[in-house]
Amino acid sequence: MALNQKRIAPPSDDRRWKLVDATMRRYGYSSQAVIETLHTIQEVFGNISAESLAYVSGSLNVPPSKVYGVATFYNHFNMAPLGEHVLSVCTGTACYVKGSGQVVDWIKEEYGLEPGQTTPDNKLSFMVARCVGACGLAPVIMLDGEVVGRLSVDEMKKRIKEWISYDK
Amino acid sequence: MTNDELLALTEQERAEEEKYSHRIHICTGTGCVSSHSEKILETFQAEIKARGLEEKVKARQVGCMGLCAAGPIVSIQPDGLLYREMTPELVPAIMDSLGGEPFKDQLIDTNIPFFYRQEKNTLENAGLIDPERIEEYIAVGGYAAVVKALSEMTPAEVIQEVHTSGMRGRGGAGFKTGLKWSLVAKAAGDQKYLICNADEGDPGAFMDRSILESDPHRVLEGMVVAAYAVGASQGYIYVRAEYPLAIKRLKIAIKQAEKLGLLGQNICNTPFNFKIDLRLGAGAFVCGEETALMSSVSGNRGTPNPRPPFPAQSGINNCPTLINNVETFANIPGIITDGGKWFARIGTETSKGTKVFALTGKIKNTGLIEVPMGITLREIIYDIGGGIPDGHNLKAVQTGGPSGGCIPAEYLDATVDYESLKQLGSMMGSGGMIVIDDTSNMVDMARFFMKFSMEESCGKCIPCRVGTTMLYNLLGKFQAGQATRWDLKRLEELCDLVKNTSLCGLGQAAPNPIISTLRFFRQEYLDKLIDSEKTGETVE
Amino acid sequence: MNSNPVVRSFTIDGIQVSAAEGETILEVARQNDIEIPTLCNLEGISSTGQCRLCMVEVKGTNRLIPSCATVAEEGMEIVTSNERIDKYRRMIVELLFAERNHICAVCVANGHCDLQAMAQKLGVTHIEFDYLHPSFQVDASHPKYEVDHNRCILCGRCVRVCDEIEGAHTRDFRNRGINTLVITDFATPWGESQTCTSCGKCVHVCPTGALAEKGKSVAEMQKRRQFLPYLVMRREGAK
Amino acid sequence: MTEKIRLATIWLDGCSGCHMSFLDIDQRMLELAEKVEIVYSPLVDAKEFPENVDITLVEGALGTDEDIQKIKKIRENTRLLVAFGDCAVTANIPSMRNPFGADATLKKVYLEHESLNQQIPSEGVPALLPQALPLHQMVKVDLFVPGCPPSADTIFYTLSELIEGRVPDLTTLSRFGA
Repeated sequence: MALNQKRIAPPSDDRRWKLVDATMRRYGYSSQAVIETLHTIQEVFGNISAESLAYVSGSLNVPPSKVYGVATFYNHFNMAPLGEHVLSVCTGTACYVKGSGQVVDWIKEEYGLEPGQTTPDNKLSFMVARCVGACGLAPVIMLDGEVVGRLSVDEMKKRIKEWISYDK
Repeated sequence: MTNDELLALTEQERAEEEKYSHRIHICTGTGCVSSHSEKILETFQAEIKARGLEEKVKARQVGCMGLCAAGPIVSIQPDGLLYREMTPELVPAIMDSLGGEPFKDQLIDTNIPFFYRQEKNTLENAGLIDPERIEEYIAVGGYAAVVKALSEMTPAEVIQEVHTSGMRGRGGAGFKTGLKWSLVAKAAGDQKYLICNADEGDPGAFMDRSILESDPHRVLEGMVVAAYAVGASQGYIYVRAEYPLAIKRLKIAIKQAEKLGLLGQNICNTPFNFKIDLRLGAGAFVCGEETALMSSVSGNRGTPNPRPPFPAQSGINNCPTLINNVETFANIPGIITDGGKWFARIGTETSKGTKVFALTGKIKNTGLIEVPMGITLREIIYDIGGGIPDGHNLKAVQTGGPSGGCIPAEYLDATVDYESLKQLGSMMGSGGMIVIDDTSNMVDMARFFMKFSMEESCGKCIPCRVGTTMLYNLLGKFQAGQATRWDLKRLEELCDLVKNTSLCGLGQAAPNPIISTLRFFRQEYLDKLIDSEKTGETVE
Repeated sequence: MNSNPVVRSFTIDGIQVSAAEGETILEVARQNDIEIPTLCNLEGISSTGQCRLCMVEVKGTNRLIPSCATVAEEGMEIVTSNERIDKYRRMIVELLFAERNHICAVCVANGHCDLQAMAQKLGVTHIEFDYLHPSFQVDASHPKYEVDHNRCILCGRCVRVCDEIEGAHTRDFRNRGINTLVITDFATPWGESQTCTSCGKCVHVCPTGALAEKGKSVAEMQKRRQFLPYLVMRREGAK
Repeated sequence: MTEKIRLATIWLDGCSGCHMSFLDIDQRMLELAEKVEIVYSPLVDAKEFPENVDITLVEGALGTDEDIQKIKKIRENTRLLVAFGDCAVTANIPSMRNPFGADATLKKVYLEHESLNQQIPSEGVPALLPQALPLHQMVKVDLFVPGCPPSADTIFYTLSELIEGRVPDLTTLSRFGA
């Protein structure tokens, strides 16, 4: 079974691959470590690129289609890089009851973005979150990770407008 | 670690505590952190230093105190004062008030039902101890259950105690915990696994997250006891990657417990070994289902498999595997230290103990509560929750998340236990409780949940993959006023199909939000039919 | 192995049958020429219980179980068909037709398709659900074969035969839910796959016209599955 | 002599193949003619869809707003409405445009694939529906006869049974696509 025990080289000499290697090493290059390795990749690179999938597949000896299947199964992993700024709306039930659905619809209309999309100039990504766990502050949005909550739908729209125009 | 060593540590920690005349507790649960409670903690620490009070006053981070709607929350011990909506600017005023009159403006009246109607068990330490220090957990009696189980009890006796407690799984379905443990204990195999399911995916529920953030050692302790009882040597905590704070605190807790010999090799100087690793979930609700969770823990797509075989017979690496939810494990230490009978005294005939709920939606006191089983929905909503804000009326209570149902206002006196919620077409679920007022339409609610189930369907079996999509589309027809009576009939038939033929619990429960709203709010569906369809009851 | 094999007696549709240790209800039914419909199951590759067509009722329980993934138990009374089960099966087939663009009239597998035959057998004369009409590209990059996702029912036979019999694991699923799609490698065009051995097993186990040999016209794609039992036998013999 | 059964046939968004197959019943047409009167059909002269029709065979999907008007009128005036062939039953070939939508289809056909006189016809032709639909998505259908086309034998059997007042069992005789 000692076929191909040689480790393949990382896609580039970017030092961040060392962190990816460290994760794989910690799991003994087990084929079960696909998800943990993808977590590390996303954490250090921000997204999961095609070359990183090939690297995981080659390093852990997991078939390409399987790695790809795992990476696309889970919501948390994004293949495309996100825009400079990320606007995220919580669509958990508590937020929904307090009007987050209206905020989502408004963003779609106002900025022409569907959840998961990024503007062509790569400035803004629009995401929806399942539940950020700040239900006490519902409805909740996140502007570049900063939680904004306890606002009415109209106040929320105003806040988003301000935040977006501030950048431009 | 022996009992004496545990006691010595407790003494030492308590003596340390008593040095301070005041201890300032700042909530650092996710809700309060979102409103910058860490900044408040820093400000307090700086202020204490500036005033030269380091020897007398201590400011520290604690877990969730429950009243998330009023966060960030700060409490002053030993006075037991609670302050709402704190800001760094208010810190000097609070400092001035120490030892004198409380600072009235932000004071929370603790003599309200929100506090005295609760019965805290799994949350007893939340808001009182620093979750990142094992010493504080030990000082309030932590890890006594591990020491007791390992030094005084046989695995069979541990399981017997859990049987006696009458405890049922807190993840949703309510399977008897003692029975589950004994199945794994009896299963043949040298290698056994244990998994703590912390993949809380129910949108609008944050019970498990709060427990992990507020008292992570409690969960580890429950896991060690369980591992001893069933003979598992490897444990996993499958926790959502979206819970960074819980992950951080679990990592710290595992290290600390290993260092004190409460986890790892030769726990408490006995031959018992048990290791815990974290596995990060990556955003898939279906992974709350046991077989899907195991697929995911093994690094695969989180798709479920038919049961039998059950995890207790063949789980991780085809070995017997025990899977319990966070809150279930968090209940174990109390059952071991105080006995199954102590636990069984709370609750109803068939539902024992307390249950944690995330109370959210159109309710005044949003937050995390723990109540005895058997309490009525009315007590939860009007006493603890403080009723419906803005002069609106209660319409329904949603429990069980996307797998549960909406209980209409007329059933408010129903008790909260596994059977009665099920009878009302809902379920206990993991503990999300969302209050809906008269501004919400129930068809919209049903479609909201159906969108969730559709997007979370793994796609493996046809009824769930295509059926949830069709249900979602059909509800869209209702929303748009385009539905006919024929569509209504199709909707009901499809609910029946998806419920009875889907492969796993996600699919089987996915139609529940529709079934329950059709049962109690049928008129709202009829109101949305195409005008010509509204009259006449028969469908050809 | 067990020198004293356990034999389990039970009934299927009232017929007394017996199963060896570990045999599924579906396997026993087939041995006794009792037909239970299925689209994902295929003798020789593993059972996953995903199409839900082989659901049968355990008499007196009202509970449906997948016969392909349930081991027979002593004394069970299995009902393979009744009004309720038949209705569910028809609805499941309807869901499949509504999910993608199965246009039998212009399909290479017309007349040789398990889905088409299943619809006819179950009496599905029309689809009562609104069609979803998704849009898919045909991947014809492979020199010998092509894949048309419009015809795919996501049964996973191709994925399993490639993994379990050929050992290449060229195929898997991407995404999830209604967006699930069978892929080769990193969702690479089939012709560019580094792992595909071009053995063609996937094409022949495919129940519909989703996987086909190139150059076949409407109704010309007959599937050959004779190789499967032989390969399974060889593989098991080698153990 | 008892009154003859009033039969209509119509061809909507389809290729007329089902009608061709109908004609393939050959001399059996004479047998039918003894029992039925064809009151409306591409095969006869009537211009308006008549009232009080017993059986209507509808070939083709609903592709345009005109088809919708027609099928509604047919439904109002027909006792037994038969979805005749795959286009009527499933929208079949006409539905192949559905994944792309009406606009893209028109552009492709009349602009991109046309070198002379590129324009989308708008006068004197009915507007294309966004999607081609099977009949039963618009009106109640009493019998479905799948097949592309249903064979002459199937058609003859179906009509014979309907004339006799029986519901034909088509399980072994017809299926999608053939």
